[in-house]
Parts: sequence; C-alpha cells; structure tokens
Amino acid sequence: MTILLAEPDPAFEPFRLLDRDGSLRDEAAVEPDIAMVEEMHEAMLRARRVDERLLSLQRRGDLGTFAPVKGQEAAQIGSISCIGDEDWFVPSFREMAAALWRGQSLVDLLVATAGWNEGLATRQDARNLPPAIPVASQLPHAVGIAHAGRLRGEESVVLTYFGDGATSEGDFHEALNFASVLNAPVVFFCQNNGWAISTPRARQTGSRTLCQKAHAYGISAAQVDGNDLLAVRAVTREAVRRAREEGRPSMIEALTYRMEVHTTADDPTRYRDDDEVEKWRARDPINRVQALLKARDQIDDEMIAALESQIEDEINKAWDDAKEQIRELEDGVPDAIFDHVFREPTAELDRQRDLFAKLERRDDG
Amino acid sequence: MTILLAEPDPAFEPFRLLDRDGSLRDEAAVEPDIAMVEEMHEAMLRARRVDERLLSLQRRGDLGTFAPVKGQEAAQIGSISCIGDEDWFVPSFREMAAALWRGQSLVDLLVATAGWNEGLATRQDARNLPPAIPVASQLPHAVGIAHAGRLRGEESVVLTYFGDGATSEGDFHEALNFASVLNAPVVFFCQNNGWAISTPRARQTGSRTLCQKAHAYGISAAQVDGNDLLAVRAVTREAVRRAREEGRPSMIEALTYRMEVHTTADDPTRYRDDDEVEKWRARDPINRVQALLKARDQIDDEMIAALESQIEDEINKAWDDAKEQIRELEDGVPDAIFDHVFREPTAELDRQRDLFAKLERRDDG
Amino acid sequence: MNDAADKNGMGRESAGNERHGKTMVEAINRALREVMEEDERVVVIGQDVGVDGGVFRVTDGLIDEFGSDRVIDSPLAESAIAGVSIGMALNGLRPVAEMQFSGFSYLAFAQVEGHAARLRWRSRGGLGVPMVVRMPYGAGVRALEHHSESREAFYGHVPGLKTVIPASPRRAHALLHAAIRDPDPVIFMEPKALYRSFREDLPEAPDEAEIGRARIVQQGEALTIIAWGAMLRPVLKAAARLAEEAGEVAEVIDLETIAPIDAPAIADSVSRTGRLLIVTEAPLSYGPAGEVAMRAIEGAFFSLRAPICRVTGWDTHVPFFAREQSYLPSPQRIFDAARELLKH
Amino acid sequence: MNDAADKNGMGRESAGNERHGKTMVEAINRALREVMEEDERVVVIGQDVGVDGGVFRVTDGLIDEFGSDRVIDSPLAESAIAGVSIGMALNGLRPVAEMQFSGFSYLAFAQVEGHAARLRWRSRGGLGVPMVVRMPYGAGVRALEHHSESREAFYGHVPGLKTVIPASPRRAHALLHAAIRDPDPVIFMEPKALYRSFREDLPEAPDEAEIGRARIVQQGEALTIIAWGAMLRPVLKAAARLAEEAGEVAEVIDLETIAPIDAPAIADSVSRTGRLLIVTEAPLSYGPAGEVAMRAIEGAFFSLRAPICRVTGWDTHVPFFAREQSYLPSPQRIFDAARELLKH
Ligand SMILES: Cc1ncc(C[n+]2csc(CCOP(=O)(O)OP(=O)(O)O)c2C)c(N)n1
Ligand SMILES: Cc1ncc(C[n+]2csc(CCOP(=O)(O)OP(=O)(O)O)c2C)c(N)n1
Ligand SMILES: [Mg+2]
Ligand SMILES: [Mg+2]
Repeated sequence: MTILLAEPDPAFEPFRLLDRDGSLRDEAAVEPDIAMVEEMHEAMLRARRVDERLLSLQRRGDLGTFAPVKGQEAAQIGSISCIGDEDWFVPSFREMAAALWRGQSLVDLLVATAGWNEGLATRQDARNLPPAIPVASQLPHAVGIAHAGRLRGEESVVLTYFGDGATSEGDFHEALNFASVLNAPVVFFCQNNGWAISTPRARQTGSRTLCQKAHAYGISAAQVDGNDLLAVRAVTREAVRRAREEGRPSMIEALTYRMEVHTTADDPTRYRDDDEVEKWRARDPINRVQALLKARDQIDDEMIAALESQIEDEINKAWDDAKEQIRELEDGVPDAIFDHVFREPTAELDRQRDLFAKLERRDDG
Repeated sequence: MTILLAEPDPAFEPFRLLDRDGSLRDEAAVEPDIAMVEEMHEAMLRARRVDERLLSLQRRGDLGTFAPVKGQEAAQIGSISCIGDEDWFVPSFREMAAALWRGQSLVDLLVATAGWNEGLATRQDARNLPPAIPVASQLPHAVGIAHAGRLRGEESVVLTYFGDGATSEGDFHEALNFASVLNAPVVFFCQNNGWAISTPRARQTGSRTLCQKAHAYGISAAQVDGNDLLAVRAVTREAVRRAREEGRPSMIEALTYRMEVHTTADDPTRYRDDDEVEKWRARDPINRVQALLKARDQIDDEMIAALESQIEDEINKAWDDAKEQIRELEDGVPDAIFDHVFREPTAELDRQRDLFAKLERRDDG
Repeated sequence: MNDAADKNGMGRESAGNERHGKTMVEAINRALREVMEEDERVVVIGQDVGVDGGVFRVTDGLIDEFGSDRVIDSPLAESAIAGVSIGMALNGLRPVAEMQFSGFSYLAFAQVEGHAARLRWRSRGGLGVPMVVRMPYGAGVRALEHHSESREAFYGHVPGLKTVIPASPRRAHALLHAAIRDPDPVIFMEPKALYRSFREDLPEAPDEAEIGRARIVQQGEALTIIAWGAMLRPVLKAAARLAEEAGEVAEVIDLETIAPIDAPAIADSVSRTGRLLIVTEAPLSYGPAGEVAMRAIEGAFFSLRAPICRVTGWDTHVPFFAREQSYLPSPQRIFDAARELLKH
Repeated sequence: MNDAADKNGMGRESAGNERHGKTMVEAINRALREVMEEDERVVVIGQDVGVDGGVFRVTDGLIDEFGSDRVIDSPLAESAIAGVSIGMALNGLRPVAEMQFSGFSYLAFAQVEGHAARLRWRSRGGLGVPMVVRMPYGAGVRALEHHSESREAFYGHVPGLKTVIPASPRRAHALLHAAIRDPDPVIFMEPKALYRSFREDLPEAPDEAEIGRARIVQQGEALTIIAWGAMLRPVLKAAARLAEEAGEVAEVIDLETIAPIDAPAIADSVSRTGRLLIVTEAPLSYGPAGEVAMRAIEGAFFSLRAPICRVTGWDTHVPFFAREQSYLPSPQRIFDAARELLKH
C-alpha cells in the first residue's frame, strides 16, 4: 500500500524525429515544412561560420572573451524559430545563433565582443534581452516579463535559455516555482550540453534527467534530442502553444553538446576526452539537416558552397563595418562611460563626468 | 512511444500508522515500543505546555517574539527521537519541541526569548545548532556538517528541519542538490504545516507534494501523516538508517498544522478560517497518542494529571530560574555586546569596547 | 521634544488615544493606494503583501481594492521577487517589491546589483527598470535576529541604484510617490522604528520630493548634525538639550537620499558651521558616515574647525532586544559628541 | 618602476622568458598545498577547482595530490558553496571556498552575512566558523561584465568578518596561511590583475602576516598614499614620478587588511605627513576610502594640512574592456592628485 521512501522517477525518453543519416524516424508522421527547414539550415550554417570567425578574431587579439555556440545550432534555431516578434527572447550568454535569428546585428555583436558597450545597444521595442552573464539569473526575468504580458492582456510568450549547470542555481528553482504559481506563459529551454565548464552533467546533479526538475513545480516537461532540428522544433512549438493558449509554463531539456571551449579563456583538454568530442562530432546537427535536405533533393553541394560563400561575404562585410565603427568609437569621447547609468544623469554623476573630462584634458596636455 | 510534454507525477500516498482514535491501522504490522511511546508522549505534552506558557508570558510583556510549536509536536518528537547524541540536529526556528528533546535547557530558552543573547549559548560538543531565522538557510549547513562527518570517518547523521514555505527558497534546492551529488547523510525533514505566514501551501508552489521535489535531485522521499507519532517515527527511522548505512540523503514531508499564530507578531484571523483550525484540532497529535496509550492501558487520566502537574512545576521552576538569571544579566556589564564577535577580540573592537565603557560611565554620572 | 519635533516636520509623538494624522505605515499605504489608482502599471509584490496586508500592515487593504493581479502574494523567495519584478518592469509595469525585512534582502542582492542596477546601462538606454524595492530596516522594535540591521551603505555603493530613507510619515508619503515615478530602480528603506512611533498630517497632494536632495530640519550655526531615518529623533532630542543647556543651536540635516548623495548641501552647511557630526545606526566600519564625511572634506575642508565626528552602531551584530539600546546611538551619546565638538 | 617595485616588496615585472620567482597564482597555489599538507582539516571547494584546477589555475594539481574528498568540484551554486562550507567548518574542517568571481559572490552573501559572520556570536562562543572565502576581484584583465568589480566595502561593513587583500605573490602566500589559520571567517580577495603580472621569490616558510596590520611599502614624509591590491602598482609608479619630478617622497601604505582596519597605522602616518591620498578601484560613493579617511580624521585631524583626497573608480559600472582604463585610477590621475595635495 504505502511507499515508505519512494525512489526518484525513471528517466524520460528523449524525443527524436530525425535520424543521424538525415532520414525521418517515422516518415508518415510528420512531413516537415521544407521551406522552413531551409531557412533554419541557413541560420545554423551562418551561426557556425560566425562562431568560427569570432574564435579566430579572438585568437589573434581582436576580440575579447566569448562563449562559442558550435554544436548547439539545432537546439537554438529549432526552438527560437517557434516564437514571433510579439514574443520575448530571454537569453543566457551562449545564444548567438538564436540572437542572430531574432535580428541581432552581426556588426553590433562584433563591436560588443571587441569590448565596446555600444555593441549591446538594445532596441526598445525588440523584445530581445541582452545576454545575462550570471548563470540562471535571467530566468526570473522571463517569468516577470511573461506575467506582465498576461496582466497587460497580451498573448505573448517568453522563451528563455539556460544550460545544464544553471539548473543547480537557486534562481532556476525560484523562477520555475514562480512560473508555476503565477501560470506564467514561459518556455524554459535548457540546453544540456553535457558540461558546465569542467563539471560534467553527472556531477552537476543527482537527478536522472534535468527536465524532471520541472515536475517538482508542477510544470510539464520533455527531453528532446537537441541535435535534431525537427524534434526540437516540434517540442518547442507544443510548449509555445501551451504557453500561449493555456497560459502554462513548460520546460524542455535539449540533449546537445558544446563542441568548442567553454569560453575563449577555457582549455577543455584539462577535463574531457577527445573521444567524447569525436562521438558528438558524428552527431553534428548541421550535417543531419543537410542530409535531410539532400534526401529531399532540396540542396546539393553546389548550393551549399554558394551559401557558404554568401555567408563569408556577409561576415567580411560585418567585420569591416565593425572595425570602422570601432575606429569611430576610439576617436569619440571616452566619457561615454557615464552614459545610461540612469535615464537622467544625476548631479553627482555630472560632477564626476566633468572631473573626468578635466583629467582627460590634463592627460593629453 | 514518446511523451511530448510529460505531466508532473501523481501525488504520493501519505504514510499512516495511527488512526485518529488511537487505534493502529494495521495491528499486526508494527507493535510500538510502548516505553518509547510513553517517553515521546511526555515530551510532546511538555512542549505543548511550554509553548502555552511562552505565549502567555509573551502576551503580558515578559518575552519577545517567538514561533509557537502547537500542533506540530508529533512531527518533531517522532522524528527527533530517531537520532542519537552522535548525530546532529539542525533546526529552523520553530523546533522548540525537538530542541527540548535534544537537551535544550528550558531556562536558556526563556532567557533567550526574553531578549538576552546568553540564552543561546551553545555547548561546543552538543551537535545541536541554534535556530536559523532566515528561511531555508540552515539546509546547506546540514549538508556540510554531514559531508564533514563522513570525511572524518564518522557514522553520524544530520537531521534538519524546515517548513513548507522553505521549499520555495533557492537554498532549499541548492542544498538538496549538493546532498545528492555528495551523497551526504542528511535527513531533510519538512514540516508542511499548511501555511507560510499567510501563504497557503497551494499558493506556495505548484507541485502536488513537496516531497516530490526531492526527486528532482535523485533523492528518495516520503509523505507522512505528521500528526501520527508512530508513522513519523517509522519513516524517519528508515531515512536515518539509509543515511547512516548507505550514505544516502532522503526527504520527508510531514503533513501537519500550525494551530497557533505564525509568531506572536501575527494575526492569523486575517488569512485563515476557524473551520480549518477546528478541523485540525480534531487531529490533535497528543490526543491521538493518549488514546493509544489508554487503549494499551498504559496511562489513565490520573497519570496524565500527575504528569501535567509535574510539567507545570518544571516550567514554574525554570521561569523562576530564568528571572533570576535575567536579574543578574541586568546587573552585569552591558559591554557583553562586544563578546564573541571573533574568537580573539580585535584591537579595533577593544577600542570600541573601551569607548563604550567610557560612554556608559558618563551616562551614569 | 514634541514641540521641537513638530516644528521640524517630525510630527508629534503618538500618545494615548490621540488619532490626529497618520503613522508612517498609513502614509506609505496611502501613497501606494494613490499611485495604484492613478497608474495602472503599478503592481505590488512580496511575501504576505496581499491577504495579510503585509506583516507590518503597510499594504493593508490593497488587494481588496486592486485585486490579486496587481497585489501579488508571492512564494517565499527573495531573489525571485526581485528578479520577477525586474522582468515586469522590463515589460511595461512599475513593480513595487517588498522585502519582508532588509536583513533578508541580501538574497535578492545579486538580482538588484546584477540586473536592476545595470540593465539600462547594459542596453545603452534601450531598456529600463522602473521598480521600487521597499524594505523595513533598522533596530529599536525588539525584533528577532536579522530583523534590526541598517545596511544602506550596501545599496549606496551600487552604481545605478538610488537609495532613499524617509524620516517621517509625510516624507515617506512624498518620497514613495517620487520613487515610484522614477524611471530607475529605487531602494526604499523604511525605518521600522518609526512605523508607528508618531503621526503627521498628510497633505491632499503629496509634497514635492526630489530624490537626491537633503533636507534641513533645523537651522543652526554651532555645528552640523547629519542623520536620517530613525536616528533623526535622538538627534533632535540631543539638539534640543544642546540649545537648552549650552545655548548652542545645531543645524540638523536629514540626508534622506542616501544615493546619489547631496554633496552640495553637506558642504554648504559645514562651511557655515565648521563642525560636523554624523549619526547612523549602521556599524561603524565602512558605514555610510564615511561618505558623508568625505563630502564635507571635499567641499568644506578649510572651514572645518574640529575633527568630523561620527556616532554609530558598533562593529557587532545588533544584540537581542534586552541590550538593543546599548547598540544604538542614544540622545546622550549624540549630545556628548556634540559637546566635545564644540570644545574646539 | 621595476626597481622601485622590487625594493618595496612588489616584485619585478614578468617579462619575456624570465622565470624567477612565482606569480600570485602560483603563490596562492603553494600556500594551499602547504596548509593542506600540514593540516588535514583543510578542504578546498568551489566550481571547477578540482579537475580543471580553477579557471585561473589557482588550485591546479591539488586534486591529484589530495583527492576529490578534499578538493571538491561543486555544483554551480554559490549560496550552497558558502553554506556547505559553513557546515563543514562547524563540524571540524577548515574549508577554503572559492567564488569563481567576486561579482557572483553576492549569491552567497546571505550565507556569509547571516551565518558565517554570526555563528560564533549567536552561540556565545560555543561554535565557530573557521573558513576562508577566496575570490578574484577587480578590473584590468579585459573580462566580461560582472567580472571586474571591486566591492571590498561590502565585506568590510559586516561585523564578524575579516577581509584581506594581498598585493603581491609573497604577501598572498603569507596572508593565505594566516587566513586559513584564523579561527574566524576570512574573506580573501585576490586582485586578479596581479595574478600573473609579476613574480616574486617566496621564502621557504611563509612570512609572518598578521591580519589587521597595514604595511608601509615605502617610507616618506611628503604625503601618505594608502592603497591595496592592484592599485598599489599605479600608486608606486606615481610616487616614483613624484620623487623624480618634484623631489617629494610619498609614504605608501598597503592597507592589506580591509577589516578590521589598522587605524593606528593610518593615524600615525598621516600625523607625520599631514596629507592623505587614498586610491581604490571601487566606485566612489560609499566606497572604502571613506573609512580610511575617517580613521585619519579621528586619529590625526589636527595634523592635516590639506583636504584628504581620494582617487577611485567612478559611480558607473565597470565598462567593457575597451574603456576599462578610463574607469580605473591611472598613475597620471594619482600623480595629479598628489601634486594637488602638495600645493597646500
Ligand atoms: C552565478 C554564476 N556563477 C559562475 C559563473 C561562471 N560561469 C560562467 S558559465 C559557467 C558554466 C555554465 O554552465 P551551463 O549552465 O551548463 O551553461 P553552458 O556554459 O554549458 O552553456 C560558469 C560556472 C557565472 N557566470 N555565474
Ligand atoms: C529568507 C527569509 N525570508 C522571510 C522571512 C520571514 N519569515 C519568517 S517565517 C516565514 C514563513 C516560513 O514558512 P514555513 O517555511 O512554512 O515555516 P513555518 O513558519 O510554517 O514553520 C517567513 C516568510 C525569513 N525569516 N527568512
Ligand atoms: Mg552546459
Ligand atoms: Mg509552514
């Protein structure tokens, strides 16, 4: 009759649609919207190339620290493609692919990564937040945004991103609990990429799955193959629908892998084996979509090459523009550090700004 | 095949042994250790009377704010009786019944509640922590104590208490996750008394049961009738055994009820109905044990009356002693506020103490 | 003291059945009610702020008037209360979040420091976080551990935050209006020792209150005494005695806005009086007095005739209530310090 | 500067292939290794401190030597890292917890303020929390947002905590030994700009270091300059230029212990020099300079010949790295301020 001390639940079964060779697992079930898949494929490829460029620019000293996205393109594009302009994108710090999809300018990204605050200038109406560096700290914001939208009579949904490591932080839990109690229309999208810097998923938490944690708050959840673009999109669409139509939060755990360094300050050879990386290389999310599109005769190698070179041009152009903008910033007034601390500068800040200007003049003279 | 968005788990079945009329639910299964039940009954009764006295002393201005225990005696005594001197008691702020069981002096309790820090003087070797006021903040300590004990080769177990409201705090989650990852021998004992000040359990969190939250960390858990002394003890013993022998944490959710004000600063008529209180009065944990003992011919009304008067004497004596001690403290040096900030007073604190003494002398003169 | 206090906008002691005017609790409640009536973007969120009306009754009745959508009884989680409020502010609302006691606000500090104070700056002005975080603070009400701290310096030291402390019902009313109107995050610390200790009549429309301005409570020439919150009352007592016993009239300034600090007001007064005494109930070391002193030094050093003096709490925790008064600056300590200063 | 720095125990710049001496990272690593060898109660806990050796390599190799029981790779949860460490300290261990960056330490602040700093006091001496919380802090390494703050004043303002900042490899080595030996909680803030910027030879046995004592780095008569952590190097640069260009020799003091502050050392120096300049990279308002200034005023007011001056960060967030140097006090700003002081 009674369970004395009930054991934790069994594992979830991760949801999959696309096999590694690009064939659909259940051909009959879901015929994908091929135009959409093409668009997503392009976005994934662009993100991959931008990532590589950022890395090489960083390595030669032109850019500062950043967190590469390589390997997680399907998780990000498959999910972000499910929300619209009226919805909100609340990222963590590794969501470059999703941010580009949402219209983030590549030039701004480069300017920010080169160490200029101006690169994060945010359009007031864009419904995209800038990156949140403190792990899990953005999750309560997502709940508040969603709740405010609901109170103001909107149908908008909030899609927020975080990693496996983030699920250990108090803010993750407090946010999920609030979302459940408030019925906030939030989709909590976890990119479980296996590692939080050097901490493997298995040492991060004792639970069998991360999405199981949602159940602790009465939130429904799914585990999904995060390198399977179609599966990610299918699950996210359902979660977005529930949020929009039923006002219910959900959590999705996308099983994926960080192929690169944690950030450019990291050396992953200290904590993980090449074998593991190689195993995941075989599950590359871009290859899988390309295989599908090829199987459907939607692309061939020539078209891919053309796309690649178009992306390269875009990136070259963006970097040229960014360098131009950086030169202008370098020639500009350094007292921009006093801007935007408050909407209206306070008398005290103006005093400090004046003092700063006086000192700068002295430095020059 | 695949669950797209899995719904949260069903509720647990709370564990019960003792029916409301004092009869055992399954006579054959567990014949209680009657001597132990008598001891626990006495402790519950003592806690109840101490609680009442504290309240009346507070109401007439002799004591400060405190959090009454009334209604939760079985939850506390049934659990605390499962650990020994080598184990640790890590309370929250409402564990007066458990603290008395662990040897807390009634005089000290009165002195502390009268506003004197001296009442919390802790014996270095007692393995009982003083109350932790910030909700859930004691839970990580429990994990650290347990882990240290394990590292030092001890077999000791840590039993820590918290409320339903505490399960919303980040510290609760971080502590459970750590306990799971470290395999710390901790029993997390939740007294779900239905309310966190004015917040009912249902608005505190969306999960069906609180102990379900433990599963999110791979921790086994049980819900138990918290007003059923025998059931609480049975479940806690099993959890303590697992912690000690298998080095595994568990969580217990005891369903109980706070019969009194949240603290003496609270007015529960603002947020809850008398009906609810009356419903729970019928489930009084002390009545239930007394019914059992009477059914077993272990006590009668006369013996109860004798016990009551013995307890009253104890309390009277303790209050007399406390008043005596308070008079001494009042006559003592007020610079005790500088004691114990550090083990060795710093030069700076000594300077401040001297200044204080000088000012005091001036005040007198 | 009653008369002096009255003259100086410090209201009168509430005594017996006297029911003139409003307590600070009532004044804050009224300000909340007024802004919620006039601006439907304003929402209140916190533990027990709804049905219970707040553990100090500051939000009493709001849920009946404005409903549970706008008066949100939250789960027990300070970080999320702040973080969810930040989200609501980003999406068009004007949350007024309550920390039940300032001693628990540290749980929300990472959200406040890391996001509320930074989002406008991070987004180069694109986003803003118009929110108020209310919190009762300070000693003197016989409370439990963690319920009596005074740590305005923590908030004052965070760029991007404004921190305000009212010292009377009328100022609380005016300042809370200003705080909620402010487009940026404001930490609104309420000296709980003053919640019900005296009453003041409130004007129909709230007084104008400018965040960032100190307030001269009593003009004088002998020395400048700067305080805020609950410390203003022992300061006025000491000042009254000083006038009576020594014929010396102190200038008493209510700093009111902790940050951004009103440096000109400090310098101006000290350059007239030549002496400065700062009174706070925070612990001594790295407390707020140091900043006030530096502003006097930077703006009026050559007028100083005596060492700047501070009367503060000690570098100890606030003792349990039996010894609370030994921790707190008393009128006597303030009086003595002023006398000492006047010897120079 | 190299020579001056060398003479003053500030080591020499690490340049090219030169491999004499140890960096601060190596010095801290060595101190940890030594105490762990000598005292098996010492355990290290934090994110990535084990297999990875810490994101700055401060704990490099410790897990190989002492095993994963004593070098604990923790989940990503600052509050629990502090709280679990408190528990371990209560049960006989001596944890050295790492916050990966001081900017994330606010998540643990409630545990540190509410328990680490209070348990001895709360239990009237029955319990104690001998733990060290290490955290890299400060700007100057081209890091991301939240990775460059300097908020020692927060910790300095908490009774029951000691807060220490080493300014060189050798001092780091000595002070970490002292911090771990201390029976009470010590916040050990590591200026990450100095982690690898210069090297110093370490003695066989660690130098004696007394927590609570400031250190005269350079004796002088013209003025007193007080700084700590990474600011000591621009201060020494400015002082060298001052000597060269103006023939004025500054007394340079490394405060080293933020709390409890060494008031006598401050008063003593200022009473000899009559002038005080304080340099910190924290934001101006309510920053640590105010406390240093008050100690000079309380102990040496009548020796002061010029207003106490502070050169600090601004009341802004630390800008992204392209403008980081505009935020930080530079040798030029320090030099100018000193010249200004010397005009009086
Ligand atoms: C509160 C906080 N603590 C520590 C860090 C340092 N840090 C940055 S990313 C990271 C690991 C995050 O892991 P995960 O959540 O899995 O995201 P991933 O990096 O894998 O995308 C850590 C520890 C931080 N940014 N914020
Ligand atoms: C961190 C923190 N926030 C708020 C409070 C104020 N407070 C004291 S008890 C309490 C409710 C606790 O509810 P629960 O955990 O269910 O325990 P119970 O009081 O029912 O025993 C609150 C909000 C506190 N002590 N600590
Ligand atoms: Mg990860
Ligand atoms: Mg409760």
